[in-house]
Amino acid sequence: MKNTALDTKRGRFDPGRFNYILVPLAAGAAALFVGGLVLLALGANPIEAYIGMAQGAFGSPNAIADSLVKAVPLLLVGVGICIAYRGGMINIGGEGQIVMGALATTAVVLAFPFLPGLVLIPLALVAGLVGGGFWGGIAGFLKARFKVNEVLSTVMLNAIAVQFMTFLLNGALMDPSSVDNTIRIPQTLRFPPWADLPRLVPTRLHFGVLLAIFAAVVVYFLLWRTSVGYRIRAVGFNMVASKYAGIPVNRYQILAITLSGALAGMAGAVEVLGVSHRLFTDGSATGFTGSAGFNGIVAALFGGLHPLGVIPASFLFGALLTGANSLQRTVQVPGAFVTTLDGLVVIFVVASQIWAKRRATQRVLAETTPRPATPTAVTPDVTP
Amino acid sequence: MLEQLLAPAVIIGVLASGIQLATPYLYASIGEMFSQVSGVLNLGLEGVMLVAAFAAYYITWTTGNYYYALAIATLVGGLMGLLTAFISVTLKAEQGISGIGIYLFGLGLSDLLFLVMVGTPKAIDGVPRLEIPGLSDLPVLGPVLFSQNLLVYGAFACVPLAWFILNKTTLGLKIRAVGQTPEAADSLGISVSQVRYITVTLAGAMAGIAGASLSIALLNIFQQNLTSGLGFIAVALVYFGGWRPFRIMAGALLFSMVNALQLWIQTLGIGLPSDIAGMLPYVLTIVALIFAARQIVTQPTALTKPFERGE
Amino acid sequence: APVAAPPPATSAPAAQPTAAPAAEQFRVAVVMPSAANDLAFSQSMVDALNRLQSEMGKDKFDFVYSENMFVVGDAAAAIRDYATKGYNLVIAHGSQYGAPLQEIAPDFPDTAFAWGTAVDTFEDKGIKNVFAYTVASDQGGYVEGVMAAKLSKSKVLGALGPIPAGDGQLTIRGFEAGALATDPAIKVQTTYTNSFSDVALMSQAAQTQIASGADVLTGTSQSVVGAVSVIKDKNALWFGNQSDQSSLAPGNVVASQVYDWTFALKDMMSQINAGTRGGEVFIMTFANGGLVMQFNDGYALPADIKTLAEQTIAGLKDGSIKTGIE
Amino acid sequence: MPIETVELRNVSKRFPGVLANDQVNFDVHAGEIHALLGENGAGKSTLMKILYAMYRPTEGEIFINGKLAELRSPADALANGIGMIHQHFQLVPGFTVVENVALGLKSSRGPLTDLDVVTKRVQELATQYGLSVEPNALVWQLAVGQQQRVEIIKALYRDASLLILDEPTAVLTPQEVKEFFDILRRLRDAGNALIFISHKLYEVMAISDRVTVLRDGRVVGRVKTADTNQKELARMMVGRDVITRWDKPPAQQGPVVLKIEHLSAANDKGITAVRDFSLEVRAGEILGIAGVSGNGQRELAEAIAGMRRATAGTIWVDNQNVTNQSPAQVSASGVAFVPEERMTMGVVREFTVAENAILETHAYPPLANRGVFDFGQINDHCTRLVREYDVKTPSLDTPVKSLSGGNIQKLILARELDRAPRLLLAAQPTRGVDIGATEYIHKRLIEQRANGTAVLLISEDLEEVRALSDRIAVMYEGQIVGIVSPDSKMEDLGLMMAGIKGNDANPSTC
Ligand SMILES: Nc1ncnc2c1ncn2[C@@H]1O[C@H](COP(=O)(O)OP(=O)(O)OP(=O)(O)O)[C@@H](O)[C@H]1O
Ligand SMILES: Nc1ncnc2c1ncn2[C@@H]1O[C@H](COP(=O)(O)OP(=O)(O)OP(=O)(O)O)[C@@H](O)[C@H]1O
Ligand SMILES: [Mg+2]
Ligand SMILES: [Mg+2]
Repeated sequence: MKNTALDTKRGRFDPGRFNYILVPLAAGAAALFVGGLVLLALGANPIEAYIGMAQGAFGSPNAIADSLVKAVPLLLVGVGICIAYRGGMINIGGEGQIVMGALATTAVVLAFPFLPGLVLIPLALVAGLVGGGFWGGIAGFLKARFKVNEVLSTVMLNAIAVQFMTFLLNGALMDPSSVDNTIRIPQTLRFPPWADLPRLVPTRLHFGVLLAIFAAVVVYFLLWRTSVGYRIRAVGFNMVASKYAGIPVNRYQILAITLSGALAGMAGAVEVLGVSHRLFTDGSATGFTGSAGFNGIVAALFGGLHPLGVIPASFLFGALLTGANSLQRTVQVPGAFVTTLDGLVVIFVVASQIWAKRRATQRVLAETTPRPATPTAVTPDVTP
Repeated sequence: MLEQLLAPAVIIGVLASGIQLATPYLYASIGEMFSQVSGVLNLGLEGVMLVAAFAAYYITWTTGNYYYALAIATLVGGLMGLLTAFISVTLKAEQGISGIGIYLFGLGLSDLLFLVMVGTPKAIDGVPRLEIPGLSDLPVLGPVLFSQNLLVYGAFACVPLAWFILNKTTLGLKIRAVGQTPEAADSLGISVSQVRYITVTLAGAMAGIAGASLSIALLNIFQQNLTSGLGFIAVALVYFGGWRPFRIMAGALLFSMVNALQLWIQTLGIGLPSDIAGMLPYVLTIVALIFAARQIVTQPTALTKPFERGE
Repeated sequence: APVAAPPPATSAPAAQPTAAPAAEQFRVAVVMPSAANDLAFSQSMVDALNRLQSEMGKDKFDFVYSENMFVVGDAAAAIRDYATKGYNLVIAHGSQYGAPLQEIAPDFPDTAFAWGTAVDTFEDKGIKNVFAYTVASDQGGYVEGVMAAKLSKSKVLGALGPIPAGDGQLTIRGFEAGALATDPAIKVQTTYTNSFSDVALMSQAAQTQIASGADVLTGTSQSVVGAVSVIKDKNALWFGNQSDQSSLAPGNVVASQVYDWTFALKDMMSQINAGTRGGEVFIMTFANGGLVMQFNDGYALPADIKTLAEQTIAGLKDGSIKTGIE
Repeated sequence: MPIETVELRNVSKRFPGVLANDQVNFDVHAGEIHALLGENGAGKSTLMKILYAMYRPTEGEIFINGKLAELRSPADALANGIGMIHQHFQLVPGFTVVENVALGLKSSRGPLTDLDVVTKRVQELATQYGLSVEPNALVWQLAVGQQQRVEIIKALYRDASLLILDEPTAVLTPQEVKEFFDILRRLRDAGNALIFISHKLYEVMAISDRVTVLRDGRVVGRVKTADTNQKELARMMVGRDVITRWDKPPAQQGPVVLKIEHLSAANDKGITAVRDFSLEVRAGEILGIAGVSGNGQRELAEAIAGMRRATAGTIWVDNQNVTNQSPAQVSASGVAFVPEERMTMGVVREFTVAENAILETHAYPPLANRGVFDFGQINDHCTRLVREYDVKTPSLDTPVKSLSGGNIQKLILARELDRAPRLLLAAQPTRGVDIGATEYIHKRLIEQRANGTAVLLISEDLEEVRALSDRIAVMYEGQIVGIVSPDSKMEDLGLMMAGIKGNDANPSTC
């Protein structure tokens, strides 16, 4: 019997597990191949198209910046999904939580525009966390108290959040100059420039990228190195045993989805402060969120539901989305192709997980359960 | 305000709209129910509905024959269901995510096909109304209940049929067993995959009909993202109904009628901001869930869990 | 925000490419929120560009577009990319694109940008290369309201929109004003579905309107295609907006208020060729030809009503009639 | 065609990293009960799952009535007359008995169910073999013993003439076991072949005709039951002598640690399961609670542990009122709990050995400082626990679900006892555990007693209760029928468990 040090299971993301990287890449390539056939049918040259796509994602500093900026909300939401998932909750409510986070941030910035940036930005980010966390917490509360399935309640809460945003942007929060003119654009004032997240390099790349990566590391630390994270995971795996062990199960379930919502809310905050500098609506959530609430789930899954795994996953996914959009410009294929391609990539990658997992479990089993020829620990003598 | 809403015209109007809006939900939700009861969450309904809605629209537009259109939509839906089954049952993929993939794929593909094959929205002549002799002449309720198109009747007919299949047939017994305790079913020689292939494909086919009911019976048009979230609500309704057909129907009707009611509130000029009125159906659904959730006794405990025989 | 300057009288002739003798191709890029074939807002821009292209020839005028850019972040990337690629004019065709445009435009001083529907060129922020364009859709709505009031037998009209904002809301307010000006006893019922895309809900909104007595309706956004089929089914009347919607229900669409952006586009082109890249707000009106009332030949509009409509248009043109919406 | 003989020849099964069966030969005939013995993880279930075609063997063949059989799935096995009753029942809890039986059968009405026909046949089988069960009851509402009957009926209904019974008695009470053995004998006498797996040697001695012993996946012995005894079987399994009888030093009784006064609690269905229950347990004694399952033992334990609301009454631990406190508070008062179902209540299966070892202590120094783990300390702590309690695990990072039941139980015991509790609640501590591990667990419980811990032992294994307890409280319908000495006669205890008052039965009370 060997009692190794407690080192391989602290949730460390093991990059040595090649399959978790190679298999999705191969699946992505297969999806692009099928997409290429569609391109051919549309009369476009797939090779040219994909070169354009790569350029759109990585071809210039701006392109790279766009890919990274696109990845930020995916990463934040995705990391939140990891927490919820580890706590046994499926959070479909990212869209609504992003919206509520952005609304809270917006409200703070508009209420205290006179504060200096160093105070205003942190305050606004915290507001985002609170807004999103509150919205996620509702689903948690409904589940803990009334056993309302969180998949269902979060779907409903998404719709409610969007209506609420539209309501505010058509009234209380609307840009005063827009209220006066006839066209009435449903958006707020542009925030004061000192509320903008600092730019990192002269591109759209903003400080939010660092925040998101930092959040991923913090969550990793939380989940695997603290007792709170341990409890969240225990509750997620086995509520009964957790309860026997004295863990207040309801509280940790609510906490898990609240934290998850808070991170989505932070994504909303980072989007308004770093990208749009104002809140606006087109009557749906997507116009503002870019479906990050859903795409973040996909990124989380590609990242193996591990906060550190979500970092590369969301950057790749962000690059894919950015590149696919530029595809429309380079070869003028209809915008619908982009959506189709996204769908294909998601399907192929998720369907390929079986191969990644299969190899990995075989390895883990082979490593950790060598059958002892004879039990080596001798039962001590017993005094009858 | 309340008197305004209690006027007979409003009540009948809400009922009529509710019945019509409920139609696509019913097809999609009942199909989804079979899938979920067997243990597979089929989140991609929306994408299936879109592709099938386009297929039905296109066939009707080119041939004018909506029986063909319906058959093709069912087929297209069934094929997409088969694909879903392959992904979630055979490849054991995470069901929520593959559902999102199917949705995006369907959303894009239907739009692409529409663009290439049709161009801009063009109205078509859809499935005509079918007056039920005698009943449709009833005062007040006649026009609401018995003067609808065939697909509306079909949707409501699905409900008792689904109940019957689930509760009175050997297939239904297998479906329920596979969703609750796949190991037990497996140990009795029932092929878990086979049953799940059947239900997931069925869910696809029904989503196909749901899509067709939109494009060739209710709206008689196709437009990018025609379903606009309807497929996701349909999935939610299955949970809402606690996997029981009649409760699902009640949920679909409730949701549709509250939606219709909020339109009436606005139309009548009752001073409720449209955005607030628009929240009503969702808020009400949550409230209803609070009460409904407590009563759920049998649920497919194996839902979203791919079956593996421990080997 | 600067109030829109009245559009200059310089119109069509000056925009001829003769102004740019180099015979270089003028290249336009458009970023728009919905599909190019939406029979509504986005399509109105694509139609205008197509018209320009067939007028001028592809060698003189070419355009590309990015559709479905409902995600503003994606739109921003597209705008920047087009600017980098040296298009003469980059159009941000959506009022939600203001914030990114304000950031991108200063980086590309040699590129002209246009933003609509909006009334802000950011000139007060020192940005010199952004045009803004908007549409006085209240005017079209007003004319439609006048006709609707005359055509309605029930004296109840219905107006449908996605959210109470933008040009849609303006149209509806104009519609109401026109109807009430024609017949003070008329009732206009308004419904917003809170979604640009929910066709099914829009169709139910139309049903509800008709069930509550409306017999003539209008509406905006791409989702109204759902309403029009209800109109056809119930044999009511419809006034289209943004694009010509006659094809949806040839027997029921009376007329459509069509946004014709060619006027603004031509003007922008000539200014760009002359070296000015922004600073002006264009408002499409009946007077400058940016708004056109497209009567549907398939619908037998009584001559007196058509005359009344034309008189109203003329009145709006010369300013003798005002919609009353400020 | 009924089964005459079934033979497994040179069957091996390799799992990743484990050779679970190694060239096993095994056979069974009509009219015999063949017992299969072995420690946890010896490969018994694997072998049987191969026979039932749930697993494909890595190598080897199966012969039925002398002919090579190609079994691809349980359906094939069933078609060949092989039925299997798993330790974890393969029943659909939300179905009625009849629905469970009808599942997967051809219906006489084609696509429609024919539950009435099935009901009739079920009743026939029930009378024929003495398997009384209510056909229309929902399975989750049935007691385990009844559920097991449903499993047997399922197999018989499908004309199984070879029945594989994998640890069928682990969850049964002595009374149920007795009835069950009657059923098995009837089945054997009717010409069926039976394979019986159990960790309890006296059961094997009582019911089987032949015994095969597996160790580390290999057959280490095969004997006629009549030619052997428990001691020999134990030695074959474990490779040494095993202690089943304990000579305890006399109890050094201390003050009252657990005091229960007029406690009442309801079960999951809302019916009162513990009623007006009073009991005292002193430091340094083991008080055993005996009783037929379903008489409120489970609810009693849960109420003490804070997992279930007490509807009336008071629970004192060390003169501290812990009634309706949270499990965490109860645990902080010095109560350790070894719950009845280790896999669902005792451990988080997916967690590692180390993570499970700190399930209760993880939040406190020295393991965590201000909520942040100190992995060095955790590692030392867990290493010590694993060593001290002889948990056989490849590493601390091994997921607990891949340990054997006995080792999981040792891990739980380690975790609970290491906190030096004042009161130890041990519910079914050796259920499904092999004799080696059972011996070890018993030793630890006695050690606790010597250390002055109050031990409340709840067990349906009367042998175990009698071997360990200083006093035995017999529980019936939520109340104590009587408290007797462990030397009381088996029959007397049995009567009391059936609700007949101690005085009437006249055992030696204490
Ligand atoms: N599905 C599986 N995958 C990998 N290893 C397995 C699997 N099933 C069993 N094993 C391993 O095979 C060996 C034999 O297990 P098996 O279940 O046959 O033991 P057993 O004799 O039935 O034990 P017990 O007395 O605990 O029931 C064990 O080491 C076990 O860990
Ligand atoms: N998938 C698996 N991977 C590794 N080990 C496994 C797996 N499944 C079961 N085992 C091991 O097999 C052994 C026996 O498992 P368990 O006690 O749950 O069932 P059993 O009693 O053998 O089977 P049955 O339910 O048929 O009686 C244990 O050691 C368990 O850890
Ligand atoms: Mg076993
Ligand atoms: Mg076992």
